Amino acid sequence: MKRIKINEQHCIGCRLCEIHCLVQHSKSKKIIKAFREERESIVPGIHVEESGYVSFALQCRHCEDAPCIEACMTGAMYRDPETEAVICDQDRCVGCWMCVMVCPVAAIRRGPEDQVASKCDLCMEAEIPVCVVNCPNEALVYEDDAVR
Amino acid sequence: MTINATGVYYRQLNEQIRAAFNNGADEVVVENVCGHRYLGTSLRSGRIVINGVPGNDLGAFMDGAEIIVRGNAQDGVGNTMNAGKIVIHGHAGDILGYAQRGGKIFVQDSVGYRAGIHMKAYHDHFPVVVVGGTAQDYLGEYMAGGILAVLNLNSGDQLAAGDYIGTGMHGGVIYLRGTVEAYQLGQEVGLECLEESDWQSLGSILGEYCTEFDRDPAQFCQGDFVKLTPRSTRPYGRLYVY
Amino acid sequence: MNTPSCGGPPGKSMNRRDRGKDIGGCAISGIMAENGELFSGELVMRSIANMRERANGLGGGYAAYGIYPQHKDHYALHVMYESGQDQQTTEQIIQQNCLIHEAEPIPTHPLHVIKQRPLLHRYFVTVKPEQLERYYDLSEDDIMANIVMTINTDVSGGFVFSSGKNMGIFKGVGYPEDIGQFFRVDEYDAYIWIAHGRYPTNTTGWWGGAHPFGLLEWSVVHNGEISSYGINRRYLANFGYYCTLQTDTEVIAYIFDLLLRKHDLPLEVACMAMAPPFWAEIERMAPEQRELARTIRTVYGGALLNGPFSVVVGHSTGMIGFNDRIKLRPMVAARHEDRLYIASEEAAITEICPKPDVTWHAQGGVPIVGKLKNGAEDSAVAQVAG
Amino acid sequence: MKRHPYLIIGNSVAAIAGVEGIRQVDDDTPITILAREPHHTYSRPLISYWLSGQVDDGDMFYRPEDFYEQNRVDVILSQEVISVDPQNQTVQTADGHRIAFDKLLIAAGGQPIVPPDIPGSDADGVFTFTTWDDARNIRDFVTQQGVQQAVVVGGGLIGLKSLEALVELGLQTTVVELADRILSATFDQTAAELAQTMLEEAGVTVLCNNTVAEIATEDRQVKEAILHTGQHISCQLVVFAIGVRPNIQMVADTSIAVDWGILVDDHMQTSVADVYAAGDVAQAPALLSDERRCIPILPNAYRQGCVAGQNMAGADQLYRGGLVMNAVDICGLPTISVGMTTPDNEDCEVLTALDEEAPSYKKIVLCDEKVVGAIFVGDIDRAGIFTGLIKQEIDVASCKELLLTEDFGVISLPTEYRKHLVSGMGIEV
Amino acid sequence: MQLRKWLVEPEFRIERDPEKCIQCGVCVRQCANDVHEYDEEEEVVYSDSTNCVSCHRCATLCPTDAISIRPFPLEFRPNAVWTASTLRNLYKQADIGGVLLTGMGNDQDQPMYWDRMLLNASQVTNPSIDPLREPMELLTYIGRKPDSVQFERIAGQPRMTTQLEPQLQLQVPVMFAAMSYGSISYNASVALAQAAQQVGTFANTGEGGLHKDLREYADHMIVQVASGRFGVDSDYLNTGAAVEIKIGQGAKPGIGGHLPGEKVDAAISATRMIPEGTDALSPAPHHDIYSIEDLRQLIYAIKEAVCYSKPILVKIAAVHNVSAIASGCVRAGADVLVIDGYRGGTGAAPTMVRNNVGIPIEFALAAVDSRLREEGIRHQASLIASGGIRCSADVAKAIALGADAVNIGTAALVAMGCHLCQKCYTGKCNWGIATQDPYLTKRLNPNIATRRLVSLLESWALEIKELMGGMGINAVESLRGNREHLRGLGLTNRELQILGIKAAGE
Repeated sequence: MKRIKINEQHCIGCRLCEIHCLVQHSKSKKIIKAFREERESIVPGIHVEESGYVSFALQCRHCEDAPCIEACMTGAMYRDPETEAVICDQDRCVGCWMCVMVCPVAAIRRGPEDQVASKCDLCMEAEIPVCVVNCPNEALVYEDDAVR
Repeated sequence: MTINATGVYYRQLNEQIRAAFNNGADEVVVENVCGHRYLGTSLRSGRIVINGVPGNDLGAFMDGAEIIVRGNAQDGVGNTMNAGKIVIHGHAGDILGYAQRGGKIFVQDSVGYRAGIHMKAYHDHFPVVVVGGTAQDYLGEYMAGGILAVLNLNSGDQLAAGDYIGTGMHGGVIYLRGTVEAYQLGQEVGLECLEESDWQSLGSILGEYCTEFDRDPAQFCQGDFVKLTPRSTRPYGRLYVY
Repeated sequence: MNTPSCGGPPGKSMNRRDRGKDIGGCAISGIMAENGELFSGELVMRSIANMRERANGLGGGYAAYGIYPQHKDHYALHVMYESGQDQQTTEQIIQQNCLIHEAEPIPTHPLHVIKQRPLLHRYFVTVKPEQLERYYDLSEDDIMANIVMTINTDVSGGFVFSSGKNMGIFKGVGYPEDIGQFFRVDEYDAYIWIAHGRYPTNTTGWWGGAHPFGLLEWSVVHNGEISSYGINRRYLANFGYYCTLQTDTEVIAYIFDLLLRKHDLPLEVACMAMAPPFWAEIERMAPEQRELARTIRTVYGGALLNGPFSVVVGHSTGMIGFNDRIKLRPMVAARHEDRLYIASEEAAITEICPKPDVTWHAQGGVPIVGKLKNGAEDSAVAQVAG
Repeated sequence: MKRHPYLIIGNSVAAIAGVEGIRQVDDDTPITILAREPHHTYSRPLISYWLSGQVDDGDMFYRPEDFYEQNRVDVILSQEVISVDPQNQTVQTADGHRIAFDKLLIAAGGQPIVPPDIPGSDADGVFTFTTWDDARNIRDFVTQQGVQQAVVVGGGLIGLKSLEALVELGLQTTVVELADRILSATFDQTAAELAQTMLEEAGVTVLCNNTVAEIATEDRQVKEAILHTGQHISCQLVVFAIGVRPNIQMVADTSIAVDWGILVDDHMQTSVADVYAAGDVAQAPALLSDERRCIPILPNAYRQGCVAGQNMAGADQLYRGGLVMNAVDICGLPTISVGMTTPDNEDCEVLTALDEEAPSYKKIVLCDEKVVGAIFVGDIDRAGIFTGLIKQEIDVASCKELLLTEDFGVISLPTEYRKHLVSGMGIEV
Repeated sequence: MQLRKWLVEPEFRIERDPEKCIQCGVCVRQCANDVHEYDEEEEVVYSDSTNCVSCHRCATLCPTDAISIRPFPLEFRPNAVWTASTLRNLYKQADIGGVLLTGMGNDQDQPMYWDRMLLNASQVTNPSIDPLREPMELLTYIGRKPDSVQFERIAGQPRMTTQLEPQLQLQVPVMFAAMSYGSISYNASVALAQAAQQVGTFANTGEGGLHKDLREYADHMIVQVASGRFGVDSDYLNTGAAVEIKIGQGAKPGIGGHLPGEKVDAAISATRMIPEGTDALSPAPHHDIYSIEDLRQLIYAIKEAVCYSKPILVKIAAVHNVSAIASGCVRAGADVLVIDGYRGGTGAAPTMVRNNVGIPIEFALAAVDSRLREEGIRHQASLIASGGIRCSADVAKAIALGADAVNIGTAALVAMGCHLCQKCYTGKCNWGIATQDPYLTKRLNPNIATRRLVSLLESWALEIKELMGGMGINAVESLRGNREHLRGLGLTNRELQILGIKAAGE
């Protein structure tokens, strides 16, 4: 499947990925409007971790044996048959946080108002995830894992 | 093995020497050397004994070999030398040990101008130059590491070195036997007495010098030497406006 | 000797100052008898006349090898003068350096279409022994070439347009067939004939600028333009060749002289230097050939002739037809028995040789070479003697 | 007799994982499921959400409606298996059928424990809380009888989830826990207190160090619960949530080895070849322990079922061992506990950070510089990292002082581990 | 402690469009000069223009294009003599004392001779060549060439006896100028090396030694030897494709280089073979070269060290009598001569030197090429022109003037992202190029930078081919030194004469 590869040594900590993730998952999809009106209600699916000069932007790894899918009691967490992405169906999520408990990279967050889980969906609506598109330093690369 | 340098151009002579070592020789004696340049360039091992006066850039970029000169040497001895040993049974010309990064150079008598310029140490590379006689001006300019010792053995009352000693020096240490006048020193150098640790490291070097040239180490005592060290590792740190 | 050999005053025909590099389209034709047989210039005149459309009347000329057997060890200097004064100055230079064995006006036939002709003289000379001694490091050819260079550089109204042994160049402003008639070319017999019809575009044409261009035994006729002229010229300057005529044909002759005579390169290698294979082709060659090609290209970059050209080069023992490496100018060749024909158009060959044994189109960068057979030169001379 | 290439007893998480595991290896051989309950596969843990009305019928199902067709599963509902004959490779159902199999997966789950010696425990109004039908019965009972008060026996996970639902239904509730704190199996005192406070703020009465001795009835109807200490608590409903026992009766007296549950090896195979067990019924290898244990939690059930299914279909998949862990949202307070949270080992190092205001509590248990257990109350966002560290047995000496900090993250971890996680595409867990 | 610089006004002003700013903080995180600051209490980003160097990093990365940077609008009273930059320099020096320092090349408004030379194109009589269809050759060999090729004839068959001296093969006649690891970041060094390898040209270590991880590109790297001899040993000389002796640099002829100790971190220390934290001092003269025969001595010392297997380059600054110097260098044994004009870039140069010393490369190149031809030794060394080559037309003109190839430094840096803020010497390059700060160096992803450099050279190659095609030339050797294809515009007779070209219209 196509996944986002993280190149830690290229991450410059600008957080444009977070910004564009938020915009992409906003209703308006307009950056200024999204920030003015929806900023509080969206949890980006990508988070930049920083320590000294080291940083990287981490989002769901869409694991092959995704522990979050195994741990999900409602079936809300599922693998999209087409893209193979791990997707959280927020309509079915009841917020039991089992997925949060088992995600080894802490890529699943308690979503808007702490009701349901929120995570990277690889920007189902875009051809290439916006974090990748907007990374100015190619610290995020969207590629087929056959390349691995 | 022995090579006669008479009538051989330096390029061919060097080829012969390299070939001799490549064919397994441990030592090559070169007779009738007279101005042949670049002897021992880049050599990693083996020993060259030179009878005569080798030309400039003796042992340039040398990387572990040993050269014994039974005679005087010209300019540029040990240019950018990395490792090895050069022993000169006589005097040497200018710019001895330029940018020398490692290895040792022992000169029985005096050396010319700019000896030890840009000498620098790095990790296990530690260059040493010992001059038995005196050194002319600009000794140890821009020196960044290693030991430069001038023993002033043959010259009576003369000062061990000329003027502008250690200009731009930012590492390493110079030991001079005898006195130094303040005007002789570059601005970047400080003058001190030797401490016990200095004497120890200098002592072993002097021992080696005495072994090479059959001298008596007992003639040296700590009090005869002064020590020159850089005042800063950043001599020109405040030269510019940012 | 002061009067032109035919009517009308000499005039601007010699003015070559401030000219840019000549640019032109042209017709070329060359015939060689490889067995050394001598034949009349009438043949080549017919051939070149066939391509009248390619010329515009502003230049025509011939080179002929084997025409002066009685002077075969003398340099035949063909010289044009603007004025008697120029002739005096020039002859002084010649006399200083050479023994003149014979001197005369070049025989011409008055022709009213030939206008503004210069004074035309020829001298059969050898370099003086004392000069040979003085310049012991130079060959007689070198000294002769220097003399020609000196005259052509220093004397503004004097111009040596032919300087080989047992050969001669005849050229001027006009259609080639008129020039041929003017110089009475049909009266000479040669084993190589090279002809040129000229179509200069940006100059009115001047006598010296007509083709063939010659230096010592070399003569060159040329169709096209050498885009690399600027560097070829500077490259040649490195070796003492100073291009005085601002014509790219000149550099071709010099390069031939340099590569073949001075550098002693094999003919094929010299051609390779002038029209080398592409690097991609070189990559595909067998190792030894690749090394040769790489070396030649690397060393002789300044001799590479770039731009569209086809040339026929004559020299004492042969004739070479030669194209730029991507063949931007036309060239056809044919053989019939011992004769080699090279021309811009096939018709120019069939005009004079209706049924050749073989006809082919030249390949870019690959020389067409005619060589005198062993002993042929002697037989050529013998024929005349006989 | 028709033989079933793959026969699965059970229809919950382990069974479904078994189907999915088989299908990862074998695309088309038919699979047969024998289910005791009459429902399409549904999520057991959701019953508390269903009971409280947070989830409706349609959302109860664990897999989409066409799951069985998509996976070519022949599902036989309401068919309880009463015994397994491993020698003849058959199972016997309650209604007398014998069904032959090539490979069998026992994913029969567990049975809630109801202490038989408590008087009144068979009265109307006494329930357990493990199946959808349990939840339906409770809801029907509450509605029909106008229940006002309820007592939940057991302050473990099921007890608390049922409590929460009952509170949602508007009942006045009391929880009675035998141990000195609620969630005693996974929580320490501090975490339990924070949780208890949340419960109490929601109106729940929490009684620890206590248990129900008797259920007083009237006309078979529950009237009150009488505690060990003599205290009487008026109630119309009692829910027993004191644990689950594996359903091992069906293999009793067979060559299939059992202990507390059915013993399986690290391929989830029982002591008999071609017979596998997974989920709450299985006693499988466990992380942080040398013994095999029953750890009846959903993620383990899934993994076990999946491993069993893959191996049944011919793969050679290893079960790396279960880990005790729980994520519970207690009246809006998220909590997560993983691994060994209250160490009995002296050598363990314990790091804690408590903020009672938030409230937030973090506890990390380290043994030999490796994390072996963790509790998170309130701020649980990064808990998964610790689960990973426990599973992967990562030496955290280099980042120990960062473990409890605010911005602890993947970035704080040893570079090699981080590379594996971050530069690698996927993570094998 | 940084003291307040009195009398020094900001040079630039940040303008933040409040309509657009979303307070996302990207600018705050991207500015190494601490110009932008996020006020957590007010949740607003403020900017302090005082330290702004107009590197455009913040503006480029701002997701809403909310930032623009303008020259500070406060102008001095117009004065053609005492210009703003003159005044600023005076204030600065009066404040702190010391030598004014600047980065990158000469930015003064002096004539650009490249722009006053025009290239030729063919019409009719000599057709243009279609570079899309016909082969167009840029391959260039750099190195010493013999006068002629020798043949021996065995049984009438010619056999070549000449063996060429070592040459460097360039697929495009453009190399990367010497830029040391230390003056530029590791990532920038990697990018240059990778791009050189991919394109088939050469990068140059500068005097900073060869990082061990760059050895895999060594056959596309020229290793440099300067007076400080940093990182120079026998291995280093033998690893590179060729060795360059640096005598001078166009940006600061007669001036050496100082890499301040704070930039000498572990990796640089290892590469330069000097202790961490010490200044790397590289004065202008080699202390073993005080005359031309000394240069010969060093050239041959290096030839001996590499057993005559690699070409030796000598790099000199374009100064007043450059042609005589060049001739001397060629006769001293240089196989390749690099001439660096006064517009050449640098990480740090004294401003007065940069702006006032040296001559334009155009003149130097023309004079040297002519001089070497006059002496008949032009073929003995290849000529590399460098110092302010900005575009493919500059390359074509340089080649037509007589260069075998050119070096590009600034253009390569710009391709990697440099915005010419001229503050290289501060070590705070916001583009991650001229810095060793690990937080900043990460900003230059070497793979992106490589790609951009490769694109640049490939596009230049295409353009040069187009230009050559227009001139009717299909091999670069026919453009090299072919001044017939150049005409001057707006030049004096004397300038035309030095350049050896005719005036436009001639």
